[in-house]
Amino acid sequence: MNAALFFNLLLNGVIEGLIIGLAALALNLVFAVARFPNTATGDIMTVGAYAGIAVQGLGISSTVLQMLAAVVVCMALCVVLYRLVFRRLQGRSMLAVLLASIGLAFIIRAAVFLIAGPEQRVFQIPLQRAIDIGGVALQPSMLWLAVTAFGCMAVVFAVLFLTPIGRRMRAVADNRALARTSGIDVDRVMVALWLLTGAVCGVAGMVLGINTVVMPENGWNILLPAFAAAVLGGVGSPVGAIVAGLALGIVQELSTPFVGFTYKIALSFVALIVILAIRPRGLFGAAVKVR
Amino acid sequence: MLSYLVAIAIIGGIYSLLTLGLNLHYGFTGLINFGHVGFFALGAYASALLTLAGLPFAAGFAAAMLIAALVALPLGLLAIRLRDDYLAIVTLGFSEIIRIVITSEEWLTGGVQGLPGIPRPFGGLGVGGAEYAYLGLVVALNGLAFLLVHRLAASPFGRLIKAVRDNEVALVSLGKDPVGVKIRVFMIGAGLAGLAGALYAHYITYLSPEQVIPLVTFYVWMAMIIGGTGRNAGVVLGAGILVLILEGSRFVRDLFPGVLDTEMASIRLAIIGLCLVLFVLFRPRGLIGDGVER
Amino acid sequence: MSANTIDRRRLLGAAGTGALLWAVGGAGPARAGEPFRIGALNPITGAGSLYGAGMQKAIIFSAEEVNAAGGAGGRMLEVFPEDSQTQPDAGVLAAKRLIEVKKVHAIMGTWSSGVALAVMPIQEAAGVIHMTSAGASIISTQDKKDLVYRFSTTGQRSGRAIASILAKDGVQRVATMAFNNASGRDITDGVKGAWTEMGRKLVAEVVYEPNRPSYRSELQRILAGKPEAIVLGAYVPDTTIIVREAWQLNAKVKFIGPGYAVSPKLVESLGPEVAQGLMAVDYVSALNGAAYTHFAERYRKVVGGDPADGFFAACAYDMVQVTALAIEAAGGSADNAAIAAKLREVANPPGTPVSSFAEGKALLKAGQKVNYEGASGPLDFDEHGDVRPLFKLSVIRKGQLEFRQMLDLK
Amino acid sequence: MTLLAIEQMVAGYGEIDIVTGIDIAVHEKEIVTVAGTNGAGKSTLAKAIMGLVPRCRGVLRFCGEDLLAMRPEDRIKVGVAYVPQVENVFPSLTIVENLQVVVGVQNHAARIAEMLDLFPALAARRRVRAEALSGGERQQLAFARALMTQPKMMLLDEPTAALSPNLVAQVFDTIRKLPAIGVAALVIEQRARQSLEISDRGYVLDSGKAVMSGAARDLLADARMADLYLGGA
Repeated sequence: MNAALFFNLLLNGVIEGLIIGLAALALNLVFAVARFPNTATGDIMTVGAYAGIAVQGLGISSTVLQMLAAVVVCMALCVVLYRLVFRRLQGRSMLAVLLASIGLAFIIRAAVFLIAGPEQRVFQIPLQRAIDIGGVALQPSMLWLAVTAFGCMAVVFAVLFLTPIGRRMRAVADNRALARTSGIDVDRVMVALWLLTGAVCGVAGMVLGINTVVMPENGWNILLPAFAAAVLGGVGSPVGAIVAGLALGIVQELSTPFVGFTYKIALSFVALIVILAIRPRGLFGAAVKVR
Repeated sequence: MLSYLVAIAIIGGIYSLLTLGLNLHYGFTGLINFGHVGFFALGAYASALLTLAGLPFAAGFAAAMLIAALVALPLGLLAIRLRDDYLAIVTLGFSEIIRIVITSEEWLTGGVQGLPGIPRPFGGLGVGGAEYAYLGLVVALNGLAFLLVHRLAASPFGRLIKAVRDNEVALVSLGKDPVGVKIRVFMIGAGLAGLAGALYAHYITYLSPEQVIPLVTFYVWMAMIIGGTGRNAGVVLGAGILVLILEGSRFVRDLFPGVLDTEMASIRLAIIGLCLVLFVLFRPRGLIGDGVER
Repeated sequence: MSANTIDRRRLLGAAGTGALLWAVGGAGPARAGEPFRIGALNPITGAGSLYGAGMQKAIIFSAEEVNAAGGAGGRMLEVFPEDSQTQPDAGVLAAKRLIEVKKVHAIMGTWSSGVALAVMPIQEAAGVIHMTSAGASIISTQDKKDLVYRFSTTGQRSGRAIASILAKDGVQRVATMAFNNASGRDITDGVKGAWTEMGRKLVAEVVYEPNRPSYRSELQRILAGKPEAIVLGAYVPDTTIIVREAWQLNAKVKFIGPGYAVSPKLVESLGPEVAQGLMAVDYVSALNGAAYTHFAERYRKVVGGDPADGFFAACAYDMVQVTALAIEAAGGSADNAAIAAKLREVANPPGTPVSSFAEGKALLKAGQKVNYEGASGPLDFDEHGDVRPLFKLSVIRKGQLEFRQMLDLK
Repeated sequence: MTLLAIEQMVAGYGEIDIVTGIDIAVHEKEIVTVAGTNGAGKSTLAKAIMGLVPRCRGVLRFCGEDLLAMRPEDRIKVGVAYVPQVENVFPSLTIVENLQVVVGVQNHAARIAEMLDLFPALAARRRVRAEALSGGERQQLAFARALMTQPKMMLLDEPTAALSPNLVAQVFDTIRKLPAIGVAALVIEQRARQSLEISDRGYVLDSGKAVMSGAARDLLADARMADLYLGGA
């Protein structure tokens, strides 16, 4: 592998990794506090992307406003899902909530299909050429992607670790019963959690939509690698989610000269299985008890 | 009409076998397996490839069960060390790995072009006869699996299984080995899924990676949730309802011609999703399950 | 044909309101024989859903036209629509239902190879005619009873057409990128085969897994071979991403792909600047033929949208027309095998070229031989029941898909 | 003044009643021990008071207010604080965060400073995550966390379980000092003798019912009590 190829693959891995990492970030929050793998995450992202498309359809070309719409819609959707379904499942097994989230994922996707149709949409964003530095293609849009992903991570980190509501979220994540007897209104914490999750889903959906095309199955397709990143990153660690996403993306792309392009997508699962075989709690996983 | 019903019954029987296997995993040991389609795929391709190579059907079926069970061994060893939620994701990833291997190893599996012309048994019985005979085979194998699971549950081994499910700690203190028990059950359940795969392969006669996607796993989970975990009769009932939902859309189309058309896939997906959500919310025991939930 | 405008309008209205089961004759005599029942087994949902509805509607309006012309051999056509879900197992159940419950004589419009191959054992056993647009080569050889007819062509042949265009344009360095499924691989395999026969080598080839957030690594691998042209075996979404990323990477390279990927939708997604110069090779649709003109007009009315997207619908339309001609030629009491045996006679030369059943019926009644020239192509079946396809090359200029040339590939 | 008034309380999970009709009262600045063997329903009693048991009926009042009508998170607002038997701190939160996270405190910063004064061992490790603390430190943190709201009564579920003997003495010492700062304590304990020694009154639970009750002195002196519940210790 020559240096240019190596750096190109590295950069490609970073791009994929940041996109996966954003989705993993949304998964991770719910994973940590509500304690289940939220299968509907991908489809909530899809809804966000379509919200952005709808705003674009109104003639508003500002990506910021589109993303704002995506964020707001996803936040609302998440709170609705919580109120209608997830809150009623409090105290039930992880599996029950997981299955319900699969059901919700199906319902959301079906609704997107019915409303938006199967045809692809795209965000009309002026494209920029890559800058060539010694054979390495630097994509200006990558900068925005990185700023968005790390910005998102920073916001989530700040909310979790620097605000009272974030502290309460972590307390609920640690021990729901103790949190309640410490006077924490778990319901309000959960609403806050779902709002935060929705915001991340909105951003992640837009980022995915901008980089690819917007289709009803978009979010679902990214769910499995995002799961892998969320588990590897360790529950409750926003930094871990992004870092694990990046790590998986980079490992995946750098592996292509050796394993080819079809096996690379199996790599995140292989990595997941190997790492969990060695460290059943995940790469950065804290000592979260087996429930 | 009858032959169409026979076809539906065969597909339903295949799902029922898959669900029996999953029920053995979850209902009896609490191991959360979201990679069921992986075992199904292994069985389907194993039997298809062996019979295409000229081996008898019996050998294909046996190999299907064996390979699925053997692959379940390392996965099970990993599984028992993991938290439930991690396990769900790891098994899902496992089934994707299987699918990607099938996609990539063209020399063996035909890759994306698929495997056409998989032999069908009972060719000597004529068209109709072969169908009935196949249904008979599916029903008989379901019956055997049913009996097997039943006997397992009633045997000392089965009581051990129940003990594992209900109180692992107590079991360890008794000096029994819950790990070994769980692994064995995991392998048996996987073997049943492999058998279902073989039945599918020889009935549809064409296999491609597109047929072994995670959606199949979710379907099976839905069947189990609707029917009810832990009870075999519930499992069979759930599989029946699943096929009814999947196939029922054809009749809906007849009733409301033209209205639904392309929306039908979405509506089917929504119905399955709704069933999952509603059953989890309001009927966690399923229709006739024993209601054990951890 | 021109005499039927009133009937046609009435029929269109009926189709528009969603009358899927159509068995009423227009102006013809009362039913002379048993209706000829057609199972329209199309990919309404699943991977083929972009085409399925158009195909099904084309089968229905094609049958309406036949009935409006008085039916074939005294038999009216009845259409029973079904959804294959683009899934083999669903396809099998649907075929069972069509054959056993609806007692159809023919299954038309299977689209994916998986469904076609899974349906074949059942359909062959029941002695039912099967008309497909699936691409897998093996379909030809699996058909032991000569009941299966293919109206599109294999992806391999499309690939060969692409190769011949590139060779004619003097392109030396060719690379391929294929979506990892049967259709994608078929196209690039065809290119590779043709290129190898010319004694050349591809400069790079990549097979990629779909639904990725980016194909940049794949693209860079291809570009490392410094190709002049990249052949895509792809669909619209991945083509969108690949072409966009190639533009961003400043790649000076021609893209050429199948018409279902390099489509108006793609141009809309990419914008005129990025889409400029993309080439589409498509099995057509005999664009200049009377059948196509007529089909296109009805397609716009009944289905809506551009019939350029509707090659498979054109195939589906032809399936009914040519079958009706074969029934007419075989006579009202002919069984399925006898009807199938007449297909080549009414579709292949020699004979007076006709562009519709109505036109052909009159000639057949007069004892003449006919040669149906369909909307999807000249429709001449070879010994396998496959057609020899026509290809067209289009190029995107200023945001428009411009027709450049027809290719008659031997 | 009576703080906690429990009359004929029945509580349990699913179909099974664990607590089958209990009467307990705790008065201001009083230490009350609830003793009983394993499975007598002691922990369920504590959880029922805090609202963590799915089914609970009877009378359950605190300072005259009906606890049964309140959500668990609201019960601490009337002045009851709870230290569960296990998992009584938030492991991934630091010591300070464990104290900050408590809701219903007037001046967090000042109160935290008071708590760190009260438990100097914690002050030295204020930025350390609770999961890294020793068993004794955890117990102190749990007490501090419970005291944050300046409760009128602490509900302590087996506060000395799984602690080494010298730590046990420390814990009881801490409990003994509670009335001095205006806090009553309801101590659920298996180490009945030690607990009763610092208590004003006591109850003995068996099969979900209070089988004996009275002044701590009297209970300690009771021969039947000594036989059945106090053991040799």
